[in-house]
Amino acid sequence: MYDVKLASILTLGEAIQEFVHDGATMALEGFTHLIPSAAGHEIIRQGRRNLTIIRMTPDLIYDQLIGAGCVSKLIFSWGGNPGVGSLHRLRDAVENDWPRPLELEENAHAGMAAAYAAGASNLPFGILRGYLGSDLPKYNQRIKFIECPFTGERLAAVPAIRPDVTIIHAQKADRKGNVLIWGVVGVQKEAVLAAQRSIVTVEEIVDKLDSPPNAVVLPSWVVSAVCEVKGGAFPSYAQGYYARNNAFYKSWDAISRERESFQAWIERYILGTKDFSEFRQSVGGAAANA
Amino acid sequence: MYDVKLASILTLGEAIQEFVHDGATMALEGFTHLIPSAAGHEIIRQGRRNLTIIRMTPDLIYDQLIGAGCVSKLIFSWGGNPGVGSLHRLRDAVENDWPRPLELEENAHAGMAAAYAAGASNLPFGILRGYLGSDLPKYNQRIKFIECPFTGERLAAVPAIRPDVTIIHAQKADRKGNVLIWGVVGVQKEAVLAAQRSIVTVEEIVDKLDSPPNAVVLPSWVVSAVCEVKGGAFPSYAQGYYARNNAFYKSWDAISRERESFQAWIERYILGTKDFSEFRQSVGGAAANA
Amino acid sequence: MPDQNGYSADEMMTIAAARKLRNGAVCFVGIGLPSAAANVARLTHAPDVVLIYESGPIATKPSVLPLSIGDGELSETAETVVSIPEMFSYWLQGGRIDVGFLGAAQIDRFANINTTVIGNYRKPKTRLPGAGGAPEIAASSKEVLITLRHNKRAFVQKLDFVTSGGYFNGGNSRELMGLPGRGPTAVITDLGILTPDIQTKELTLTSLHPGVSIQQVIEATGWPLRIAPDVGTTPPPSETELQVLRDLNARTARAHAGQA
Amino acid sequence: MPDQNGYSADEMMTIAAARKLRNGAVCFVGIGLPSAAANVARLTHAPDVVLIYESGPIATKPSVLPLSIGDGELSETAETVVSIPEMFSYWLQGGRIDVGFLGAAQIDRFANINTTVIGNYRKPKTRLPGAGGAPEIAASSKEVLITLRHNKRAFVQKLDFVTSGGYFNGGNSRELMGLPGRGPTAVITDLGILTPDIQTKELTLTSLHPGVSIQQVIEATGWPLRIAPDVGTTPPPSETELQVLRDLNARTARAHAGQA
Repeated sequence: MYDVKLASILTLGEAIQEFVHDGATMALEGFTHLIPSAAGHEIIRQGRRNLTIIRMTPDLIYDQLIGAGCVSKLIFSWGGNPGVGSLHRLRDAVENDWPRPLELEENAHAGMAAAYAAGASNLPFGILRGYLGSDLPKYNQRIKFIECPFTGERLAAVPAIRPDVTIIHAQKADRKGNVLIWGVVGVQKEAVLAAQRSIVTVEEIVDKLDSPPNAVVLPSWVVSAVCEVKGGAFPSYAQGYYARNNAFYKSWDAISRERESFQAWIERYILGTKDFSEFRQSVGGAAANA
Repeated sequence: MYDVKLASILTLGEAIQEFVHDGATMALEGFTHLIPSAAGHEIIRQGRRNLTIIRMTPDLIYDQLIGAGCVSKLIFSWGGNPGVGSLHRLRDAVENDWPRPLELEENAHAGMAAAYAAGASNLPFGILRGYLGSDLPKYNQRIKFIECPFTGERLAAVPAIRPDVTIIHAQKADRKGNVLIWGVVGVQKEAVLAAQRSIVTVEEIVDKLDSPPNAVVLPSWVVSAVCEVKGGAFPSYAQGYYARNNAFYKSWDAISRERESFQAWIERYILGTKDFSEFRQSVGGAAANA
Repeated sequence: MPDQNGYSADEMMTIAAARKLRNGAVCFVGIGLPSAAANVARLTHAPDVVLIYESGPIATKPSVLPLSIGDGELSETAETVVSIPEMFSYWLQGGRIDVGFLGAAQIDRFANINTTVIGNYRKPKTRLPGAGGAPEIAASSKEVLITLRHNKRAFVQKLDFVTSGGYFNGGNSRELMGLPGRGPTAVITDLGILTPDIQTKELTLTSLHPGVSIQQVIEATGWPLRIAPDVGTTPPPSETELQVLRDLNARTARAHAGQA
Repeated sequence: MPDQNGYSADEMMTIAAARKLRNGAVCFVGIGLPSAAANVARLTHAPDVVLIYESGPIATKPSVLPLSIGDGELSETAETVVSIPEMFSYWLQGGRIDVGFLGAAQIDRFANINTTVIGNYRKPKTRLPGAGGAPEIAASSKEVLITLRHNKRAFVQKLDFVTSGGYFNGGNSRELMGLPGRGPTAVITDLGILTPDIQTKELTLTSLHPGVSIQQVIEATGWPLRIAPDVGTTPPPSETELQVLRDLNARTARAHAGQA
């Protein structure tokens, strides 16, 4: 009745092929740290369409997915190029429907965190003291308010997030597919546990995790696939492996500002490369050092 | 307007004197690991009365508090001598009102965990898929059921636990009063954050915590007092310091079975000693090794 | 103590319970008999079983049986240790558990269990430890295994208190109450194995341990026990199974002698 | 760029904002201007201030300013790093934050702020990053400090979108809505400092930075600005404050040059 349901060790191409389908609801989580950039690129390369993408802090990789036409809906709570400015592809989609209309489901961080935690907990909703006096509930009908059955207080209620597939990047996995994350761990554990399927790209696969006590470990049996992708969070960082490439974040502003320069970049660096390793070589020194 | 609100470094006697008052609602948490035994003894020594004591897993130290007449109400979800059997003083209070009647507010672990988490989160209640078909809600009117505003599902709702004071034992603190815990960390963080005041007894106070990434740390400014009490979890254990004294747990069965032997033990080892260090000497080798 | 078979009834019970736990299952382990059975499974046919204890250890591989649910041995040999709120919300309620492995003080014909009180709740004859994690383990695990010793004090016509739900009044009453998991799939005792009838969900004797008679089981059960038409015989413990269990118990006894 | 005073308006703003953060306060820090001010405070008069960023670091002591809210520098120098759900539930909502330190794209006379959209939400002129943690930082922190540059695009008669609540319509409207914290206590700009009137809660100019005229501030404000009868002058940056800020900015610029 039960098989040993360990994660499959796959190439990233295989994992995206198997677990990310057109029309899927998908979370690529990462809170400025450990952003699954390689996975985002591979989704563009494989030409997925009509995705609903979820993330608290959509940044460059979501800008790329949106600009490349993969996305029909974005569920989020803060969308920007951190420390730099706007996401021009996100703005162009919202403001001008280019390359296609983008539906927004907008939240605040506290609400999304509660919704992910509810998903991981197999609860249909989460509660928070949130959205008090904010206009957000006027535009997001999925934010409701309930009364505490004990005190009568009014609290916000948000429906659980349950993605079809969650993808995260982590520092390492062992050969069985157990995953270890440290540093800014964001909402990654919740995003994986809330999802039907999950892919974890890692900096390296090692014989033994050597995790400290009470570490953030995702056991192999809650992960569908583990893919070794060295530098796979570039231009984000992987604590203990490489630093954030702030220069690339800044350069993205110019690349993404115009449709033409964006499309040329996607053609050249994503569609024109066969995988993340080739991308890193083609994009040059910055990525190569990751 | 703000002072630097660091924890005070006090003796345990001083901390109990200052923060535990007659009639208080108090949680001494610890899930078989790091049980704040020294603090429990000191409360008996100082003769507190009419306490409402909260704990998921009341064991020897709550048996002692109950038998010593300190307690009027117990809020709990599993009460026993782990691996040994009953808590005879708890049973005698429930079955025979000795030494005084004991009101029970009984829960399941999942409900108490949700209630502590709600307390730590400053929410008036927590929700869970819990108590389905159990008789517990018939006897605990504070367990209610609510409907999910999105799916209509029926879920249990439990009121937040907000103790007047929480006491825990931890491995170490630094000189500012920042506390580090590892191993079985139970519900201790939540119990401290849910409380108005908190006391943490520690194995040692060190210059530097040297905590691993993402460790369970309670910052000094959420703790009222830190007290160095070497071996303070005896007969429970402190991972990295000493093992569980299973022999003492077994011997408690005989000590506590009869009122007379229990009272003699309390007189001799608790009321007859001035502090935990003297208790450890008087109770002999087992405690001395802790 | 081994009897004339060369093994004791308790040993047969633990080994029969261990066999029910398949390799690769994620098992939420109760302390006591379930913990012994789960670890025997791990040390014999199910090396990849994932053992989780409610105190927080995930994928623990203790070399001795824990006396308490949160022994240091459990956390030291685990892949990680999570907090209690996380254990109950993300792991148990989250639907990550294949098998909940429980003991009980009392059980009824529909595998509902009582670990709370004997007699009246307000004026009990015996106050038991209480629910602990059991109600939600019984509700949320994909299936439940129960192991306890077989006698009329334990196998009762009517529970004094329903701590944790099995099949309630039988039939589809569990589904109607909305419990996520499918419920108990076997009750393993020192006399035999009971499994729920596929329709009525009433516990039915389906296997007798070697040397035990149907009459013995009927007499140890507080309700008119249903017997399967094709009741089988539990294979006796293998030499390996016995050896593993006895070694485990011997290591455990040495470790728990304590420091007195 | 330093002007004729020997310091720039932005430097004055950051230092004036830093001074509002008292030693020992637990501060939930927004990225950008608030982060600069909070770290200047920590490096000058408030060595025991506890800085928390929404990405998880608690009691972080970065040697350079983070470019993103979750830079490695923040987690490496923190006492611990918690998950996002824990940060928002146990720490912010839990009532552990003394001061929420926020920036804004737009602000109104009652210190409500907009970081969501300029123009119509459905068909925006400018789509801004959105709420992030701000609505609950503004609601749950015991008090809120806001810092932003002073001009008519930012200081508007009516917000296009209320992302995070200040005093709503003034008076006791914040209390009536049940927000736990007391709300914004100061708005620090590059021209001066505004504080809410004790009764009406309307922002009132209470301090002018050196060399700035009341008229300048009025002209940079999109509503008829109230001026305190006893409007003061902000003490200019001390040599130490300027040195600390400039060193911090220089270290930051070097660190963020990146690896291109």
